[in-house]
Amino acid sequence: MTTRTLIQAVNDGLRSAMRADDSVLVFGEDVGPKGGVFLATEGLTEEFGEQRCFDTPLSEDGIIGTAVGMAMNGLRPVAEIQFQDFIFPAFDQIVSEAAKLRYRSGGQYSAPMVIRTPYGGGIRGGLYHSQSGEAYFCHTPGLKVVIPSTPADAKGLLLAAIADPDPVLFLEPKALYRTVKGDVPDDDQPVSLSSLRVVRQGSDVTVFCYGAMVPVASGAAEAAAEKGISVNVIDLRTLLPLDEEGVLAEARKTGRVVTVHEAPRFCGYGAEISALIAENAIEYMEAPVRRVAGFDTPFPNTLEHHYIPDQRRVLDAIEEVYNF
Amino acid sequence: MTTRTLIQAVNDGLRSAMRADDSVLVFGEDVGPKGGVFLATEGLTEEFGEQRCFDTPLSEDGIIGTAVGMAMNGLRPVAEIQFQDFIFPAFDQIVSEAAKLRYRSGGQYSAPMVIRTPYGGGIRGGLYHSQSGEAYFCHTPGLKVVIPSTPADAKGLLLAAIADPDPVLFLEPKALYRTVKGDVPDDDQPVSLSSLRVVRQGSDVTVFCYGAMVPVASGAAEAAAEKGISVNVIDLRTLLPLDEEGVLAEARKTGRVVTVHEAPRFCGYGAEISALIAENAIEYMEAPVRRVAGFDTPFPNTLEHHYIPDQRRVLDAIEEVYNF
Amino acid sequence: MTPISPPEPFTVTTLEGAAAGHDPGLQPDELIHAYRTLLTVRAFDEVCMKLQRSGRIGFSIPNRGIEAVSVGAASALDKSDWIFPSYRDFGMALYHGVRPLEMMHNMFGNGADAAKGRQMSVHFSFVEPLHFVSISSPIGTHLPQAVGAARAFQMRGEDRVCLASFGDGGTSSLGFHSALNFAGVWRAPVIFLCQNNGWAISCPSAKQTASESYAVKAQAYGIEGVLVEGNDLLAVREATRQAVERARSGGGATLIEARTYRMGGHSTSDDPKRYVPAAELEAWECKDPVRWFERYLAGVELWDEGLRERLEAEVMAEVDGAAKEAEQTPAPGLETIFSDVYRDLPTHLRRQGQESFEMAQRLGDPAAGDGAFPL
Amino acid sequence: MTPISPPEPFTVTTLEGAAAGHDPGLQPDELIHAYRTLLTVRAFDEVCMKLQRSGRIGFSIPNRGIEAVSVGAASALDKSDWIFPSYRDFGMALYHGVRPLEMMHNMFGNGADAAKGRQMSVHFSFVEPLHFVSISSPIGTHLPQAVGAARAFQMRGEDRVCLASFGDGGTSSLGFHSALNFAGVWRAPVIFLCQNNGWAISCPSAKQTASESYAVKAQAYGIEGVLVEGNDLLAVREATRQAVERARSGGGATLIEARTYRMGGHSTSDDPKRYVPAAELEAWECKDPVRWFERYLAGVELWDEGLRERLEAEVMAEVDGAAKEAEQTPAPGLETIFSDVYRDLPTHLRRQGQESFEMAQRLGDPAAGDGAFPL
Ligand SMILES: Cc1ncc(C[n+]2csc(CCOP(=O)(O)OP(=O)(O)O)c2C)c(N)n1
Ligand SMILES: Cc1ncc(C[n+]2csc(CCOP(=O)(O)OP(=O)(O)O)c2C)c(N)n1
Ligand SMILES: [Mg+2]
Ligand SMILES: [Mg+2]
Repeated sequence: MTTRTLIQAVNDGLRSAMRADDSVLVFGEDVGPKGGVFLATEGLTEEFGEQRCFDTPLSEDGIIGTAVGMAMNGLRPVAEIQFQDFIFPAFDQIVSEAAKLRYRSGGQYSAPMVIRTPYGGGIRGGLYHSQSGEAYFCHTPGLKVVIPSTPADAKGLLLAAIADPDPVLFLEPKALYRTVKGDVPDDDQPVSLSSLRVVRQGSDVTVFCYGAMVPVASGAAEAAAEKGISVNVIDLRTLLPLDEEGVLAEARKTGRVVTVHEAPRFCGYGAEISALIAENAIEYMEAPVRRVAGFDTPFPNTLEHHYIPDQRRVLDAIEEVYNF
Repeated sequence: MTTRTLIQAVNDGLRSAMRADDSVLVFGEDVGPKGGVFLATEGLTEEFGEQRCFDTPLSEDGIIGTAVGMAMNGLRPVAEIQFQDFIFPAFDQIVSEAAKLRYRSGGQYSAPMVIRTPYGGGIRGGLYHSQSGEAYFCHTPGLKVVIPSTPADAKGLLLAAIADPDPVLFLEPKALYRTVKGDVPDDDQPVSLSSLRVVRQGSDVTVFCYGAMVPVASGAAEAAAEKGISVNVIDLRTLLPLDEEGVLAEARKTGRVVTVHEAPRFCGYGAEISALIAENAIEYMEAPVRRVAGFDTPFPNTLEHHYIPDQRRVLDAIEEVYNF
Repeated sequence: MTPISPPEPFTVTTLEGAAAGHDPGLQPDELIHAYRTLLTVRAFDEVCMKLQRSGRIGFSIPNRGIEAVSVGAASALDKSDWIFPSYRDFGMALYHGVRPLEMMHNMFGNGADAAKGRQMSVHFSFVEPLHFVSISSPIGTHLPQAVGAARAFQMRGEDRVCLASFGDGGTSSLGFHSALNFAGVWRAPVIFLCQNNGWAISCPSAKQTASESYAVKAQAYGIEGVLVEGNDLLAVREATRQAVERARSGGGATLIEARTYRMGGHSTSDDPKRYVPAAELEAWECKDPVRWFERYLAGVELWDEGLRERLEAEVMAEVDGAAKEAEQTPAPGLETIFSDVYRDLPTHLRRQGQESFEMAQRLGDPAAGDGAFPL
Repeated sequence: MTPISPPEPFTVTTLEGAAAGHDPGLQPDELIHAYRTLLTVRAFDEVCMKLQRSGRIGFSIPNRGIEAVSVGAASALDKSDWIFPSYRDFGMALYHGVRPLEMMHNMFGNGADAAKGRQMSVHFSFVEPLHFVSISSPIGTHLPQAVGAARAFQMRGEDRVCLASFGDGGTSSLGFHSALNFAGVWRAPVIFLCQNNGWAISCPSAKQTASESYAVKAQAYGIEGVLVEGNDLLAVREATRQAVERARSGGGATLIEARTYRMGGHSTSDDPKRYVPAAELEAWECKDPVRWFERYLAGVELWDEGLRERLEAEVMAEVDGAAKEAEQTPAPGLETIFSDVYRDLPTHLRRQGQESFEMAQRLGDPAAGDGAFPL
C-alpha cells in the first residue's frame, strides 16, 4: 500500500498495465513528452518509448478511430481525450463503431479498448472544460462506463477496464485529481466492473452518487448524522452496465432516495436511477426520489460553485426526503 | 384542409415557410434534384432554385456547421440529415455549438435553425437506419427537440420550429411517413412548441408516447378499452423543453403510468418521465411506472419487429399497471 | 466554380485490350479467376435485383460498371492482408474465396448469416479466408480504423497491409480527413482506394469537391496520390500493387483514385433518372470493365465467347442456388437480439431476453414488416 | 517520416526593415495604430500573466512572438466583415477598436463581461465595433460556421467576407476539413488564416501532419493556398489583402498559412520547457515581430525609441487601469446562470432559478473554488 492522489493512481494503473502487457498502448493529445495536461501519463514515454506512449494530431475522431482499428487487430489501446468536453468529434466512432462492432459482426470483430478522459467542474473551466457527459454514453448499449472516486478505485477499475473485452469509457473526476489521497495497493488488484461501493452504511436515506460527488455526498451524510439522520452512501462506480439489483436493494433498504450528479438534471443519469426505482421498488418508497444535479443550462464559469451540487444542496435534499 | 401523408405535410410545411420568408434555406444530402431519399424536399429546388434548396458534400459536420453560421448571420437554415443515425458526425456542432452559442456569447449571437431528420425503425434498416437518438439530444440544454406523430402536427410543429428563435431538432418518425394520413390545414397554423397533445382521454392508466409509438399506444388503448380499461394517451410532441406540469397533471390524473419509446430503455427518454413522476407525484402513484422500450442492444435487422414496442407489449404493460 | 481539369488517369490496357509489354503478374488461371469473379459480381447483382423486385429481400447495391475496381485491387493483396471495404466491394471478398452462399445468407439476414441477421443486406463481415472487416453504414468511419489496424501490423513488425475502400462521397467524411492525416504522420501501411464512380447517391463530383481530382487530396497529408482508370482491371491492379509494395517496404500510405462510373442507381431503392444525365451513361457504356477485360484476355488468347457462356452459366447456377438455399434458411433465433452486445451477457440483457422469450411464448410472435427499404 | 521541405514563406519586408517599393496601403497614422496595437497585445499579455501568477485570474493565453499575424490580418479587413477568431486573435479585436477594459471584464468573468462571466477567460465575443464572433474552446468548430456566415453574405449579394483564424493543430480538426471543402464547392468569400506557430500545445508540426506545409492543403479543396512569413506584419497584411480582394470579387476562398513561432508556453498553465527545444526559440528570437515592424517604421521615418517608450507607457497604463477596474467589477448575478439558454426563459429554468435563489438566501452562498486552470 502506498498513499497516492487519484491522478497518481491513474498513472500507476497505466504503468502497471503497460509493464504487464506489451500490447497496451497509450496515446492522445500531449500525453507524450508533456505527460498529459494533468500529468496522468507522466513518464510513460520515457519508460516505454515513443511507440507505446505517443502524441497524436489534434483529432479525437482520429484518436478513437485508430484505437478501434488497433483493438480489432490485437492491441490494447488506452486513448486519452484531453477533456471530456472534446470527445464529441469522436462521438460517431464511439457510439456507431466501438459500441456496435461486436454486435454487427456477429462477434467476428470486437474493440477492447479504453477511453480515458477527465470530466466535471471545479476548475473554472466554463462551458467547455467542465462538462459531465456520462448520460450521453450510458444510453449506448455496447459501451461500458466507469467513474472512480478514490485512488484505489482509480487504479483497480482502470486495470479492470484495460483487461475488459469490451470498450470502456473511463471518466476521471478532475476535481478529485489532487484533492483526494488514499491507500493504493502496490500490486495489481483489479476492481471488478459493475460492482457498487458502499461508502457509508445508513438506514434512513440512500444517496446514489459517483465521481466528484462522492466526497460531497459523504460530507452531507456526515452533516446529516449530526442531525440524527443515518445516510447510506453508494458510489455507483460502473454506470453501465449497472448493478441494477444492487441499486434496488440499497433503495429498498431505506425507502428514501436521493441521487446526485453534476450533469444537467434533464435526461441525466439520475433519471435512470429514479426510473429503475419507480419501476421496481416504488412500493418501498416513503418519499419522492429527489435529484440533486446541475441545472439545465450550459456549464457557467464564474458562478460554477452555484451550479455544481455541494454539500448544502445534498443535505437539503436528504432532509427533505427524510422529513417527507 | 387537405388529406395528406405525414411526409407530404413535411413538404407542405417546408414549401410554405420558404414562400413566406426568403431567408429560409433547405439543404443536405440529396435534397435537391432527387428531392431527398424519402422525398420530403421534392419539388423545392424546382420552385425555389438551387440557391435555396441544394445538395451538400457528404459531411454532416459541414451541413450543421455551415447552418450555424448562416443562422448567426440572418438566414433561417433548415438542414436535413438523411437518417438520424448519421447525425453523430455533427454531434459536436449541435451539442457544443448550436446549443451553447447564445449562452456563451451572452446573447450576442444565436443559432435559430432547424435540423430535420427521419428516425426510428420499421423499414428493416438494421443498426444504422433505425435508431431513435432523442435522449442524446434531450440531455442538451439550449436545444429544442420536437417529434410529430400526425400530418397536421408535422406541418404545424415544423412551421413553429422554423419560426423559433432557438435551434430545433425535428425528428420525423419514418415509419409513419406514408402510413398515416390526416387532415392538414391549407394555411399556416403553427402548433406551439412545448404543448402536449391528448390523443385519447382516459381515467385508469396514462400512456406517454411520441412519434411512431403514438399509433401503437392508441391501438393498445383501444384494445384495453375492450377489456374495460380506460387509457389516457398523451403525445408529448415537444420533448425539450417539456411541459413538465402537463405531464405531472396527466400522471396524477390516473395514478398509473406507462411510457413508450423505441429507443433503448437505459437512460432513455422514458427515464426522465419516470423520474419527474418519482420526484413530484410519487404520492399519487398506485402502481410501478412501467417503461416499454427498445432493448438495451443495438438495433437488430431481421428481428426488428421483436425489438420495436408493439401493441401487444404496450397492452401488456397497461394491464400490468392496471392490475397491480 | 473552378473547372475540374484533371490529369488523365493512367491505364495499362488500351480500350481495344492491348497491353503492350505489360506483365500483369498474374498466371493464366489467376486471370481467369479474376474474370470469373467479375462475372460472379454481375450475376450476384442480377439475382439480388430480382430478389428485391419480387420483395424477397429489401435492398441491394448494384456494382454494374465498377466491378473492375474491387477485383483488380483485391488481386494485388495477400490473404494475410486486411480489407476495410465499402458496401460496393464484395468483389474483393469473392476474389479471395468467400462463397456467394455466405453472402446470400447476409442478403436474407437469416440465421446462417455471419452477422446473425443484425445488419442490413450488403453489410458483409468475414474473417475467413481473409479479414474482410464488418461493413458499417456510416460513411468513412472505417478509414481511421484501417490506419489503426495497420499500426498494429507495424508495431509487431509484420509486413501486412490494410486496404480501405470508399467512394467519392466518402472523401468529404470526417474519417477520410483523420485517416489520411494519421496515416501520413505514422507512415502507416495502408492503401486508401477511392472509387470515384461519379456520384454520391445523387450528388455529382462537382458538388462534392472543388479539387482537381480526388487523388490530389493526398498532398494535403504528405502521402502518395495516384489517379487510375477504374475500368481497366489491370491498371487498378498495377496501381494497387505498387501501393502495396510501398506500404510493405515502409514507404507509407497511398491514396488511389480509381475513376469509374456507376451504370445504374445508387441502390435498388434509387431512381437515377431523376438526376443522371443520359449522355454520361452513354459515354461510359463503351468502357464496360467486363468487356474491356475480355478484350485483353482475348488478346492473350485466354478468352472466347464460349468461355463467357460457360462461366456465366456456372456462376449464375451457383448464385441462384445460393439464393434458394439462403431463402430457405430460417431466421436467427430471438437470443441473437441480446448476444454480442458485450462478450459476456450482462444481467440486464439476460433479463430482457428472458422477458422477451416469455412474451413471445405468451402472446405469439409480433408481426414483421415488409422489409422494403427506401434508400 | 517525409522530411518537411517547404517552399519559403513570402515576405514583404527584409529582416532589416526594408520594403523596397512595397506600398503597404496604410497611411502613417494607420501604421502607427498597427504598431500601437502590437504593443497593446504585449502589454495585455504581460498584465494577464501577472494577474494569473498572483491568482487573480485563472488563465490566460500569451501571444508573444505571433502578434503580427492577428494585427496584420485585421488591418486588411473592413469593420463590416466578420471575424471568427481563435483564442490567440484578440489583436484583431484591439485593432478594430475593442477596448482593453472590455477584454479585461472577460478575463475576470465579471458582471460587465459581454459573455456574462459564463466563459473561461480569453473567450471573447463582440458585435461592436465589428463582429468578432464568440470564441469557442473546441478547436475547429468555428470554421464551417464562417463558411455559413459567408454564404449568407453571398445570398444577399453583399461583398463582405469572413475571416476565420486557427492554429496548426486546428488543421487536423473535423471543422477544417468540412469548412474548406464546403468553401471550395460554394466558392464562398472566406479567408482561412492558419497561424502556424510550430506547436499545438506540446505537439510539434511534424507530428501534426506529414504534408509539406499547411498552405498546400488548400489544393485538396480547390482553393488558393498561400504561405506567408507570419512575423512580417506587412506580409501578412498583403497576403490577407489579396485574399480579401479575391473573396469580395467572387474568386472564392483562400487558405493562408502564416508561419510564426510561439515564444512561450501554450498558456499560463503550460510549462514549455518539458518539450520545446531551446535552439528553436533562439533561432526565432531575432525575428521578433514587434522589433521587425519597428525597423520597418524606422526605415520610413515613423519610429524612434522615444515613440516606443511613450506608447508603451500609454498602453500599459490603459491595460493596467482596465485590470484594476475589471477586478473591482462585481460578479454576474445568479440569474445569469439561467438566462440565454433560450431566448425566452422556459418554465423549468424559471423554477430552477427560483429554487437556487431561495437556496442561496436560506443557506448562504456556496464556496467558490480557487479558479486555477491546468491547461
Ligand atoms: C455519415 C453518413 N451520411 C450519409 C449516409 C447516407 N449515404 C449512404 S451512401 C451515400 C453516398 C455515398 O457516396 P460515395 O461515397 O460516392 O459511395 P458510392 O455509393 O458512390 O459507392 C450516402 C450519402 C451515410 N451512409 N453515412
Ligand atoms: C476538439 C479539441 N480538442 C482538444 C482541445 C484542447 N486544446 C486546446 S488548445 C490545443 C492546441 C491547439 O493548437 P493549435 O491549433 O496549433 O493552436 P495554438 O494554441 O498553437 O494557437 C488543444 C489540443 C480543444 N480545445 N478542442
Ligand atoms: Mg460514389
Ligand atoms: Mg499552434
